[in-house]
Amino acid sequence: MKGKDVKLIIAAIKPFKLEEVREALTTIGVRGMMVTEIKGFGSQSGHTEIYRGAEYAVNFVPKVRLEIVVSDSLADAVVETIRTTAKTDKIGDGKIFVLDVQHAVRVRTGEINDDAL
Amino acid sequence: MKGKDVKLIIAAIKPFKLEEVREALTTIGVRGMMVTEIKGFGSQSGHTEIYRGAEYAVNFVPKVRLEIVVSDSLADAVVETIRTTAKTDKIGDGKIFVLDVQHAVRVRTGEINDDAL
Amino acid sequence: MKGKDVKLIIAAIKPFKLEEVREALTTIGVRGMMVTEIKGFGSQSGHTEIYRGAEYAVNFVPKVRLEIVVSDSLADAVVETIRTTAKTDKIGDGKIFVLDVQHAVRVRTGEINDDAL
Amino acid sequence: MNTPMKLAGLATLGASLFASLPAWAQDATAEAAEVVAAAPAAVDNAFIFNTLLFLIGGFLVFWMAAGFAMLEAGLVRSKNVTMQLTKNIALFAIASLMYWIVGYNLMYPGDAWTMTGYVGQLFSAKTIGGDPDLATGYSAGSDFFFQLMFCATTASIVSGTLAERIKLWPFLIFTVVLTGFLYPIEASWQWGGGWLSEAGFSDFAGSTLVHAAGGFAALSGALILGPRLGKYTKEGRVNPMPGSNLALATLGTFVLWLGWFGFNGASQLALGTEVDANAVSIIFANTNMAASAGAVVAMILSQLIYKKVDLTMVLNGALAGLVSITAGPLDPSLFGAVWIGGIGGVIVLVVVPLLDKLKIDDVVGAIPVHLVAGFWGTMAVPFYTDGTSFGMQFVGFAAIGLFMFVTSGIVWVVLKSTMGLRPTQEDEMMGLDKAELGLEAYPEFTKG
Amino acid sequence: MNTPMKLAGLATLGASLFASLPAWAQDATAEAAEVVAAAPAAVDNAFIFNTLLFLIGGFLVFWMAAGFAMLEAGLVRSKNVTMQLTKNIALFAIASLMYWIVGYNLMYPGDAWTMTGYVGQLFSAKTIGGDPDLATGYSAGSDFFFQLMFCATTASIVSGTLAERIKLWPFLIFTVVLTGFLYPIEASWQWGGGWLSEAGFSDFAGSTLVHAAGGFAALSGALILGPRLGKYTKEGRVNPMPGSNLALATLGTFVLWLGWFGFNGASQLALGTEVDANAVSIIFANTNMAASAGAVVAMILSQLIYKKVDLTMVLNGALAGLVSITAGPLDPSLFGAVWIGGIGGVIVLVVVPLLDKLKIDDVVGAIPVHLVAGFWGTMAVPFYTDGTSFGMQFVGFAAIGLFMFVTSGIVWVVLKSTMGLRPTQEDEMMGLDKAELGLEAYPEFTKG
Amino acid sequence: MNTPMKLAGLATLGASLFASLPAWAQDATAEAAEVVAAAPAAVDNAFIFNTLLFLIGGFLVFWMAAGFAMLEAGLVRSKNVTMQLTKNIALFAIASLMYWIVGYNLMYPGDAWTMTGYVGQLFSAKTIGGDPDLATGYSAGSDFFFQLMFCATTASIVSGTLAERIKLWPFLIFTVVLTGFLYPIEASWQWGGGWLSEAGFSDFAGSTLVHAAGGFAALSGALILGPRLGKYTKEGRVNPMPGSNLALATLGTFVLWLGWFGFNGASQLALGTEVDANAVSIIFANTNMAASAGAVVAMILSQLIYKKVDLTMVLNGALAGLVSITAGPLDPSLFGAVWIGGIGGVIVLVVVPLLDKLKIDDVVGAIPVHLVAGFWGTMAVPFYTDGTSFGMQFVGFAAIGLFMFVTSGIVWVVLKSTMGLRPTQEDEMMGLDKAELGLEAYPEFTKG
Ligand SMILES: Nc1ncnc2c1ncn2[C@@H]1O[C@H](COP(=O)(O)OP(=O)(O)O)[C@@H](O)[C@H]1O
Ligand SMILES: Nc1ncnc2c1ncn2[C@@H]1O[C@H](COP(=O)(O)OP(=O)(O)O)[C@@H](O)[C@H]1O
Ligand SMILES: Nc1ncnc2c1ncn2[C@@H]1O[C@H](COP(=O)(O)OP(=O)(O)O)[C@@H](O)[C@H]1O
Repeated sequence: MKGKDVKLIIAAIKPFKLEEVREALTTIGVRGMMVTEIKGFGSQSGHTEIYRGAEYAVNFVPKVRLEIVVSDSLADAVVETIRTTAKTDKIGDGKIFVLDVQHAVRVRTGEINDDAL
Repeated sequence: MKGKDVKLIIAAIKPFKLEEVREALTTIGVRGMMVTEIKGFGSQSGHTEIYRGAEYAVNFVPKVRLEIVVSDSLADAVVETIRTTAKTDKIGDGKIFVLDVQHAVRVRTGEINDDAL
Repeated sequence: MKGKDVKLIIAAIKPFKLEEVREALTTIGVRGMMVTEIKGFGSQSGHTEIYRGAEYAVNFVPKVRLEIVVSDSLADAVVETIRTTAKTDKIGDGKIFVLDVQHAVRVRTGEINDDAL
Repeated sequence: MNTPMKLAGLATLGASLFASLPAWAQDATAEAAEVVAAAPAAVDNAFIFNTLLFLIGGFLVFWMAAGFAMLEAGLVRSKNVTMQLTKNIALFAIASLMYWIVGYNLMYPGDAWTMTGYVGQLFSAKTIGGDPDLATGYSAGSDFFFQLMFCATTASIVSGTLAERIKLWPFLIFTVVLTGFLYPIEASWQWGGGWLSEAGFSDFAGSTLVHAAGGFAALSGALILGPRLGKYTKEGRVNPMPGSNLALATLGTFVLWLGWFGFNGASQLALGTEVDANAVSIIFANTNMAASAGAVVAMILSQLIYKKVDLTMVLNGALAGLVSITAGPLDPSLFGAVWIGGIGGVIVLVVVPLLDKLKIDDVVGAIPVHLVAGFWGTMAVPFYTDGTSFGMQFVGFAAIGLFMFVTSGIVWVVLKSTMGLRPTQEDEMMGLDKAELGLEAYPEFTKG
Repeated sequence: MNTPMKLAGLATLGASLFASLPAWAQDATAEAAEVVAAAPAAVDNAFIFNTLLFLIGGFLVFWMAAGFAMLEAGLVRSKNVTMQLTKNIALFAIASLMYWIVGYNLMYPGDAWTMTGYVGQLFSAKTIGGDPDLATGYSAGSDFFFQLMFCATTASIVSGTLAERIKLWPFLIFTVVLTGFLYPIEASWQWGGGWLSEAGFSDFAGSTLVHAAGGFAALSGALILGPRLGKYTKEGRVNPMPGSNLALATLGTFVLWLGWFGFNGASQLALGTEVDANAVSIIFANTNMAASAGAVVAMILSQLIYKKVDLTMVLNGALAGLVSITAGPLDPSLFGAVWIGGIGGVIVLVVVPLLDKLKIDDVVGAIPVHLVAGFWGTMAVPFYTDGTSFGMQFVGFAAIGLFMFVTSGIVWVVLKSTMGLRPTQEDEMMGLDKAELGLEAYPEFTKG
Repeated sequence: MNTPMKLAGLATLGASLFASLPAWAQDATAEAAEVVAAAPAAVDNAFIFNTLLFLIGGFLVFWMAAGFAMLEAGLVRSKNVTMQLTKNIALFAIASLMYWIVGYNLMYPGDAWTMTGYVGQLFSAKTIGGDPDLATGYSAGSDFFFQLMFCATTASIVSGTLAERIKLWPFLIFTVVLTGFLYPIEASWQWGGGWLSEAGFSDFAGSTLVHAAGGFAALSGALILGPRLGKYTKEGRVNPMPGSNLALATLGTFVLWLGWFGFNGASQLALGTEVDANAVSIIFANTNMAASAGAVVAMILSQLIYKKVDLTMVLNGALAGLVSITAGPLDPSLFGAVWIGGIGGVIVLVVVPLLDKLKIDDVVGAIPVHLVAGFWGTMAVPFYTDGTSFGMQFVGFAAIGLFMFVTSGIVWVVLKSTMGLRPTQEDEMMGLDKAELGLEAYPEFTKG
């Protein structure tokens, strides 16, 4: 029944895609998210740089990490939207992970779950 | 039975509330947490700024994100404490999310679950 | 059966251990992770500093937070590897938390779960 | 900055007077001369003062190169800071070399014009060694040192406008042409004793010859290069890209302000007489007044228009005030300097948004500050300087502007169609520091 | 910095001597004069040297404005950096305008006092144009340029103490009053030939007239404004708020140190004789010694007291050393400069924590550095300077201090009760950059 | 920078000429003298010009201390920035005090050598008060002020190489010995009129005496101290540790470049004659050319070798160009300055990676820039300066190098075996700012 199940969607995307993804998500009804700048490690990693004549491997690439909590009903749409908007077909586009949330609370009002989002 | 269930509590709050919340949580017995500076998107977002004569929308507001892992027994108290301390009754006070943790380990000792916290 | 269960492993470690841990994890087959710089609060915290003659307590210590999503089968090895590599036997070595992931998606290809990692 | 001829004249006058003394006095003078040869008093102190003015002015203008570097590094986004710093130090070094190899003699041909009044000596490197030539009234080395700094300043102006979206090498090649040929040629028209000076154009320290000239080179570049990716959205919205470090930008502005005392003050070209010393003093005071007025006016206007003070506008305002007074820093009263400089502040508040409307992307505001305020400064000269006319001032500005706009436009187009000016979209998005230089300015702070 | 009269005197003496020559020599002189008129030797080189000293000193003191800006920008938290930068460039620009419109003639009324010895000419703008007046011994423009910088310095001192919690406009309005009226009036008492100079007070370059004066204006402001939110907890704990950028703070200190050579050195007001040149040299060396001693003493004490060296204390120590020697930089031996400056370092280590005990929130340490070390420097003068007395030094300091504390206190109170001085608590918490200016200094680096 | 004797000589020559005038002229001269006594012309303007040169040169070289501070603060990792800033301001302050207490008279003993030609006066503090001594041709205070800056520069060179891994106090104690004894002794051999100057060694402004000397002190320190933790992996890989703030590093380079005009220019030691003024001008121009060539060559080579321009190499290149021309900035033509400086740029590109191969960890590149380019500059002198020989230049360089390497090596070893040089591994890993000073340079930006 409504408002019971809530999901946490974690996604790592390319920084310059942030704005586009945010707009796309807003249009499908996402009303909030948390954004963190992270260093990503993955298949894209590992090109080398030179500094003062010395080569070194760059293992981490800057990514942006999104955390979006939405009701179960919206979860798939969110995943789908991120997948399509963040996509550049180049390696390093990122990942999306979906987790269960036991419950959500809005600090200001104390509303829970769906109503908190 | 004791130490079996462990919860991860994720909260987004206003930066200047961090110290207050940390102290409040310590008093109820929280012994550790992870704090991340994030950009928050939500109903509070979207005021506009002017730079060199050009208007632009500020979609993200700085927030602080707390991650606290505690035993089930303490979880509700933590949520309650954050809710009351982080509250300013102004929009943008933040959210609290509770997730299940399968198990927790302390690197130094290898202790698990409750004992790891 | 294969690829069904996926885990999210969150670990807080000492910053200077990052490279070592990353290498160790690669050798056991981890192909990606998210790294965030965080401020950690725990038993290690709380030494005092002096600035212009005034004492103050430093409640947070810089830590690095790893998020690694792997298939169930690999999860224990990952936890074990982090535990052994991040260890310095000094207070503040950090924590490891394991959570369930409902499903994982690779943005570029749309592959899910195991194949997404 | 009038042509150096002036001083020579003065000195020879002196010599002739000497010669015209009654015979009987000659001996006396002879003895005197002998005594004098030993006593310091015999030294041509004016020569030393004039030379010293060039050296002090020169190192102050050199300092402006650092000011431009800091200002621009502070106003670009952090992902392009290393590139901006690299361009700024490289352009100065290139200007030094090019001005030596061709620039100086192309600008100051003396009587050896290739095309009288229009093009000086081509490909003749400047030499400064040997004994001092007293007739000129100053040391050749000090003059070269001082003039060189003006050439470099012109190039510094260009780098800011085109920041964040032009590759390193095409920019540097443009700098080679600009500092070796374009600037020296247009400057020779006035300061080299060319056709503009003949015609009665007046530009004391270079509102037109240096600042507007650099501004026009920047403008043609901006038009050909186009704006930064995402600066103007399809819906026609302007997308501001705030500077990454306003402390650096402010430092840069203070440095430029300081350097400007040398820029305008030493353009008096002489310190050897009480009148010259007094002139330099007036120029220092006026220069400071114009900058202050520009800053205050920009601050007040930005409060009135936007309901908040925009520091970057205040910085631009101070600089616009400086450029405005540069064409005639000697003749106006302090009050004159104030209102002339103040209008510079108005220009900033009007032209910065205007350029955005025209979708001309000028990252640091060099066009309002150097080109438009340079125009204003040039046109304001007749208010206080006798023997100048608005008409002639306009002609001079237009001629220089046209020449710089067209010639540099050609160079930009050639570079674009050969090696290309812009990095790939992905590189620009990633930032030139990582993409082209593989070196971030703040590797530990920024988060991509 | 003695009153300019001195030079005038010197020059006239010269003239009279001229007059007193035996008749027959006159002709000779006549001829000589003729020759001379052409030869540079005839020029009044002292006039040029004196003017040059003012110009060099002036641009060095100008540079101090940038030093204050960097020091303060580095010692405030990142959320208030844009505001601090804005205040610093704005206050300098305002000082320039106000000192021109009223300040200069209010400070140097000559014989045209409104209230003899106490208040100079009101509302008479300074003019500098026209031919040089040789009788004064220097160019009027250079003197104005130089004196103006001292006025601006006084204002710079105030901005640091009140940082992070005062709104832009009330601060700027205070600056208008300070630079247009308060500073010129108190400074006229000594440098304008007013009652203090009559009474035998001695303050060579302004330990009291500039530094302590600014310090008192800052102190009264700090008391009326109150500390930053959260600086002192209810339990009476001091909550340090570390500066956001110590590289800028250190740069600012080096800039101030450099500028101080002009501040003290050019306060000799003359370079035209060997004795003056020698004096300026001694001042340069002593100034450097005092700063070095202040830094070293502060470093050692901070190691002894806190078991670690606190860079911000070392920076303050160097500045306190500079302020300490400013009242009498000429007469002490190098050793004298060292111990006088060293005590400046002690002052910092003692007064900084003391202010915190008194809950007086001085963000950058301007009160220990400028007010207290200014007091010390003023009182130390009699150790080396004949004709000065501790009593008179104290009277002078007290008089200036009282005047500045009271008058600026009144201005602060008026501003507080009219437009208000402080931003809302929420704004202050958010930082003035975002709240009042809507512009962050490091938008990409800081994380709220 | 030749020995000050030179000027004295010149002045006395003048005096003698005076004396040697025919009797009848004497009276005339007498009268003349009288007139003259009143008119400014009678002043020994050369004395003032020479003094002014020292003062201007001195404050420009002072500015280099800030340049080193910014360059080094920009090239270390953010966790060691506060420490680097602390070392830089502290070493300057210490240099001032030590050079006063022992250094100056140890370096310029006049005829009072302790060991003729090798060791000057021990423990005799410098005094500068009293009336000017006209015979020397300049003010003693200005000379002390100027020379002191060179001593401080030598110490600044050391701090960069040893950054990020040496504790504060041992470094400062080394600075005490270096600035009080080591530098003054080796410098006295040449500039104090010691055995090297007798032998005909030539080092105009100090490629060897200042730069290589500092470089050798740094080298011995680097060898004894060892590289930073993790700089060289067991597998022998080099692990770059990019500088935290290239804007500061670039600013520092511009500051050094500016200061160098004073460093080389004022080393002419005289401005009182047209010839001297001309010489200073040539030096300014040559210095600028060498720096520009070094920067351009380094830029082009880094593009060719690494396929991308490395800004830090360009900065080092400019500095290497400056060091290269420092041994003989007067005699080469502009072309000479260009190729001599350009080779400085080559040195950087060759030596920086070479040191890494040798596992010598030179954080800011001070060894290639100051030691190796210093060697090159010293050896290049005979190409343009008569009366110099490659052999003698080599001998001089070798002698100074050996002395500095051995003596400073001894000091380092003593410090290591007593108080220890390095922080604990954990402290070094955490960064010296937190571990030793408990104060971060950018507390709000960096994330551990
Ligand atoms: N196993 C993983 N766990 C957590 N985050 C991951 C994992 N694998 C990849 N990521 C994140 O996704 C980003 C992109 O992954 P990468 O393998 O580089 O390219 P792609 O997504 O195209 O396969 C990485 O930079 C990292 O931030
Ligand atoms: N759906 C969501 N998922 C994750 N984080 C959210 C979500 N909604 C809001 N947040 C976080 O909570 C913060 C406050 O939410 P907001 O809607 O602005 O105000 P309020 O909490 O008062 O409703 C946001 O800045 C964001 O960081
Ligand atoms: N209950 C907790 N929830 C989340 N993170 C924690 C918790 N306790 C500790 N941490 C993280 O682990 C780090 C180390 O923990 P700490 O208690 O300081 O040392 P130790 O791990 O040796 O017990 C902390 O800095 C914090 O980042």
